[in-house]
Amino acid sequence: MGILDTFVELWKSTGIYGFLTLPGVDGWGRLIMIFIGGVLLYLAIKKGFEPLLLVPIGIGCILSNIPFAGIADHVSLVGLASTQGHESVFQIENVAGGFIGMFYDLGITSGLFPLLIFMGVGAMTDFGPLLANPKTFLLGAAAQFGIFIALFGAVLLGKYVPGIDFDLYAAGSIGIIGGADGPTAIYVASRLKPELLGAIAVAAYSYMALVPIIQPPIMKALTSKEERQIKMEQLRHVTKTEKIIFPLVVLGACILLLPSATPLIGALMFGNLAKECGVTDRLSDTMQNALMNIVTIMLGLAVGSKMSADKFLNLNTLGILVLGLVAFSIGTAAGVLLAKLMNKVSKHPINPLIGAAGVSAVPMAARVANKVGQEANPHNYLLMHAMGPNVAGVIGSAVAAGVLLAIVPLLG
Amino acid sequence: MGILDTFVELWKSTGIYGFLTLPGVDGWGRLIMIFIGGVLLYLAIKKGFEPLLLVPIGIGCILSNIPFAGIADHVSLVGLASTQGHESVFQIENVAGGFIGMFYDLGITSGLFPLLIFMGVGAMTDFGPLLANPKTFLLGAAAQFGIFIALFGAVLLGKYVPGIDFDLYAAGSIGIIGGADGPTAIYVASRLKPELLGAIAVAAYSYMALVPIIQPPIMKALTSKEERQIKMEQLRHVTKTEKIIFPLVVLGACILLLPSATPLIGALMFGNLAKECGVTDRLSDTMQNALMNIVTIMLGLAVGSKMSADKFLNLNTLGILVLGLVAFSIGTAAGVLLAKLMNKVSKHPINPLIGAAGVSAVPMAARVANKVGQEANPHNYLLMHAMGPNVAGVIGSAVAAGVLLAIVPLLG
Amino acid sequence: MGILDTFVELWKSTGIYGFLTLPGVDGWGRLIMIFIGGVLLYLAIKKGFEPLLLVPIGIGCILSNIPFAGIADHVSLVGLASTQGHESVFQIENVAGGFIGMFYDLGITSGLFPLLIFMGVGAMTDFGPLLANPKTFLLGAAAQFGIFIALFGAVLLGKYVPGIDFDLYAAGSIGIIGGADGPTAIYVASRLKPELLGAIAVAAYSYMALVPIIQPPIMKALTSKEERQIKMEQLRHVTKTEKIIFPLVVLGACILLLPSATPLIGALMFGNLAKECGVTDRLSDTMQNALMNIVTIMLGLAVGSKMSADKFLNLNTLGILVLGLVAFSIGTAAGVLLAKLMNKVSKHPINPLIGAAGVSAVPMAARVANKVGQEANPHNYLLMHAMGPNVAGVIGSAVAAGVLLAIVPLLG
Amino acid sequence: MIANSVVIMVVGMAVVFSFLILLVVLMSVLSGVVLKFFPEKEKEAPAPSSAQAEIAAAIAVAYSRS
Amino acid sequence: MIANSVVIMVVGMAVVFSFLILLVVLMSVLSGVVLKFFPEKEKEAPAPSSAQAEIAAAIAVAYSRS
Amino acid sequence: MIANSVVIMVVGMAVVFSFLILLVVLMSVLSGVVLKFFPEKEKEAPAPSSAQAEIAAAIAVAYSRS
Ligand code: NA
Ligand code: NA
Ligand code: NA
Repeated sequence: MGILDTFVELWKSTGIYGFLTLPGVDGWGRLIMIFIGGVLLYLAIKKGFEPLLLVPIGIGCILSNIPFAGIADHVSLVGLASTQGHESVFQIENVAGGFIGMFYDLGITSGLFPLLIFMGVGAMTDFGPLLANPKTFLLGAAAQFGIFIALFGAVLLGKYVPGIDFDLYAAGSIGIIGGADGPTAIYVASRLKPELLGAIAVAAYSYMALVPIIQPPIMKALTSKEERQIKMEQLRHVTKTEKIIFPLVVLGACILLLPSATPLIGALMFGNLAKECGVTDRLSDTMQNALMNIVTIMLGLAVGSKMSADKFLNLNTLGILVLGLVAFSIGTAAGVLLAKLMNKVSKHPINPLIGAAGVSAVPMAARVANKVGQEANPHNYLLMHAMGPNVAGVIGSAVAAGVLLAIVPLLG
Repeated sequence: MGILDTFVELWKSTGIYGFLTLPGVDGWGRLIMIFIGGVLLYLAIKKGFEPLLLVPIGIGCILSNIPFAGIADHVSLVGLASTQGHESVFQIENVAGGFIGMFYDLGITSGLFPLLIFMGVGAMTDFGPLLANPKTFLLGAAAQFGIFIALFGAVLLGKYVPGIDFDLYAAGSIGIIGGADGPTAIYVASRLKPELLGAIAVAAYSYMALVPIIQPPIMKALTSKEERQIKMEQLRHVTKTEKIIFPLVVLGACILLLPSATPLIGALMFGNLAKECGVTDRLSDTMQNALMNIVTIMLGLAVGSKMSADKFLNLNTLGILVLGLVAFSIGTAAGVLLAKLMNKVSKHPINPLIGAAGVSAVPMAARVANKVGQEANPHNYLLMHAMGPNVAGVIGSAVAAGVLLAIVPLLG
Repeated sequence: MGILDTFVELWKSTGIYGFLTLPGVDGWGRLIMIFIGGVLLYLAIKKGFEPLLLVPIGIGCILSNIPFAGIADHVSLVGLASTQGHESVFQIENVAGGFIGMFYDLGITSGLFPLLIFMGVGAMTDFGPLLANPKTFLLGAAAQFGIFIALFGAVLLGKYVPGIDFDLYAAGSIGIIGGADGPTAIYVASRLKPELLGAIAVAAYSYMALVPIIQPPIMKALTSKEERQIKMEQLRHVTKTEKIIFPLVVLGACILLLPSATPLIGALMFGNLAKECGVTDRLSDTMQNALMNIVTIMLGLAVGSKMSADKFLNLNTLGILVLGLVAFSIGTAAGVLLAKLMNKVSKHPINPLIGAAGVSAVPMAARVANKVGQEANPHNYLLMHAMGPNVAGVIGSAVAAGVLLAIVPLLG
Repeated sequence: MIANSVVIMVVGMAVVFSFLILLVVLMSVLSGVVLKFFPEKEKEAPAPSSAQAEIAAAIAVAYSRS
Repeated sequence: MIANSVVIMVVGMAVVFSFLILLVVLMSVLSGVVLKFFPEKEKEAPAPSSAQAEIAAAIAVAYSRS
Repeated sequence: MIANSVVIMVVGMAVVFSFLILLVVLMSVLSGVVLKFFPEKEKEAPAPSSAQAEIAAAIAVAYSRS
């Protein structure tokens, strides 16, 4: 082949050529997706939207949509296969595929990465404020209402809006965005509807970043200024023993009642036990740092690789974004309303703003509750009170995830 | 399906339902194993029994025995298989199975995790005290006697006690508990008799934690107060060059004489060389910290997953616990007795207590030797002297492991 | 089997027996390779030759050549295979093979490890000096000339020297040594000619370590003392925004023009973006430290495992060593000569010594340029000026790698 | 499918609430037990770190000398 | 094959140079745009770390008292 | 199998002892060689860390001023 021919062949391997000549969304669609990846990077870096996740997701989206590069290609094992009796042996000689595809195939479809992240979350979470005021568990339950309303909405959209195509598996995966908890959303979506994983993860992290914008109007609309000024009693000291017992109690209850949630709850509570037990600080430290960061990089890239044009550039994605916002809003409202109700019933005052923190989005939602409270009364510090429902919301959405994983396959 | 039916189906997926209705050990047996996992956590957290390993093992045991959750299920690769000529390709689209099952299948059956831990052990071990007094190598050899006595005992139990079923592979795996070295025991058991891995690892780490209780009576019974008061000469300074040469010499000897031990010895000595050579501190630091902690978490969970009711709730486990104790005791006694003999022969005084440190269980056994020595003479500091046999015991049990891996398959 | 027979069998499993009785290079060849591994350790530890890589490579070489130990054996998945329709399931029960073989099969053949290292390199690289003086990009381009000359030389050797057997794939892999960039060389060789990976990686890292010896004579021969004394203008301050835009611009250009280089450039620029964007310091820190160190250990061992006697002890290896030196020398010369030319044309003075830094070998080559400059004029600090071409050389060799990956398969 | 989504909503919220109410009850009871039978011992303030101690020493020296 | 290796050399060096020249142009233009439209704000010196602050405090106390 | 376990015991202990005795011999010889031909140079005390240095400076200032 001559020099000119080689240049021509090389030209046929350029991205420009790919964008222009590959058929349909596989061509120009890739360019749009690369642009969307750039938008995610912009939001993450300039606007501070959950950068630890959205930077890797954005890069993952960009790299995975490059024509001819195959960076998100499935892993292929190449080697010698043999079978003797009913035992087979596959000797690997070569592993083909893209490196981000490898992260996706091995770390996401298996559920491993979100569980490791959740372990790290457990090792970073202090359940003390929740244990000091266990009633706030209920606020973490109420805020899950958004999950199920969004699920219902997804089914409606799927049925009545042409161009949107959501079955019950999709609806469950979309609803879990309302859990406001990244690893839980990724875990559920990867089990129920992996095709939607990209859009769901982006929606979940984006709305978590938007909590300071989404929540305050709802919180203010549902509360009077007097309610927002309510001062809460100081939280009691929680002993080390209670903090050690707590993860085991939650895990025990989950084992007895909801095994489908035990991978998530088990990972979370293992991390928390490692933190609280006081004799495994090395492990807890690694879960929170080295391991969590490594997995975050790989998980983010892998999630980004699910933002392919054919799966992302359609009305479904729009539906997911709308429903995710609905889920966050309803969850916020449900938390606030239950807190108002509890305040009526309880003898200890409860500021209804902390109900909004029940959606999780730790610790952003708790900070928002504190901030809105201080707007009404600058001397009112709600942060620690809001941490109770906030961390309860993590458990609440893991439980909701367990329910979805258990019953969606029965009904869908 | 109506609401009531769904609740009924959900009830049938609860742990309570599973414990009550699954057949035999697969039902109530799981509950017992979860309780045993809780006991391990209690021992680790409240009693300080090797918490870095027993907390993950305990959680692994609990999570793996949850009905219907499948957290320890084998990894399954799902995708497209094709064969062209004698080359096969398996394109992975999905990885199924439980996340702890994944750690076990990929990290334990391959031998990878114990070897990485051993590399970290090497990077944390200072062989200086051993090099200052090379004779103490012999004490690290004598203490391996417990391994072979326990192996013999296991064969006897397997032959004469009904309900105990040990073949030579099992006996070798049980014997290695006497090596008092977690990664070595896990490596050998995973190669020779994986079914017993759970019980063997638990016995090994438990007895390592119990070294301060098991060893002193034996040490005192075999020595007079005068012997326990023996002061040893101060250890000479060991040069950096000797410390760099040492791992290469051990590896070289192992290559020439016992290749079956080279994965263990190679990993240990690679770690030690990285520590001592002075130009790879980054790697040595990572081996000791981030990598070691990550692997410890995964290895602990995976080992715990082998504590399934059908493999654990039987007389074999009882036999393993008894034989493990025998192995530790005999190893301790052999070390002390050889030290007494050496003291008779050598012109430099040797306190026989340091012989007990030859079992390894670094650094616990060396501390015990020091403590028992100080009971006899409060001004006698044996710690550094005992570190010699202590680290020699690590090499000794790796060599014993190599012998077992080489000849058990020939004879079994 | 009796005691004596067992000893005989054990003798037949020793390394001595293997070295003496295994046929041809598989016997004594292993001993030679173990010796060569020892030489690498000596060079790394005593002479300071790239110890972070050459210590693991040396140990990998030693461990992989031990007879009967199988530490570099391919991974084999053992389990149950089944097929339903066109979907296959392989349930893994056991993973066999050697632990270093596992690193090679999963981390090198897939390209994963060099890409992760390159990500860490990106997170450690400051492109500021390059952005302050973008013309120095050209020096990073000129220095890649060595790559293509060495490729040409490899083809010539393959054609005319009996006993040397290089096809175009081999020639491309050998040429890339001239990129003076370890991960790039390993990535390209693992894609084009994995059989030569061991020799190529050893040559690349050795010559990178030898840069202070190889480059100065060439630099001095091609420049006059006056030229070496040229002072350059102080570099302007580069803003944070430019540093954030830069990785995205490079990635964008690579997407449009050279998708085959995007795995390398993408990983490098992801790491750099994580460093510069200021909101993902956790990730950048992990890329540079924990993750990079872990991968370095595994990659080094895996690369060492490709130094098997049958692949290493032949004239090809000698050819690779010679061509690698040629590539470094030509690259150095081309960089210096282009700098001289630019100095003639440009209105801003350019010291031709900094052209030599265009080969990459970061930061060694830049230090060499600075040192040679100070020999001519002790008050001339060229270090920051030389960092521009130095980091441009990293991009330059990744681009050259992309070209090779794209056109060698077309022509070969 | 709409009926099914209503079923999921009802069952889901029922399970979430039941589960978290159960945790409220369990932890309230267990906290009571812990606080009654395993009260936390008074802990001394942790010793200041060595760096802080040295700084304090420097300050103290500065004071005493002046 | 020798012809092919010449082809690779020509094409390869052409692509490497074109690519890096493109980067020179792009970054020169973009740097101009950035420096003109998004000039960097003057940054204050970062606050000294708490440990340094305490040391400084110790020194200050020592000075003022003396 | 009992016979076999006795074989393993004998062979095993023999190998373990032989191997470690070999190491005693090898390391004794090599230590002798190293100590004779490559004696360690005297090392200076490592410089105190910068934080300690600053504390020391603070103390010194405090002293000198008082
Ligand atoms: Na939540
Ligand atoms: Na031992
Ligand atoms: Na280069």
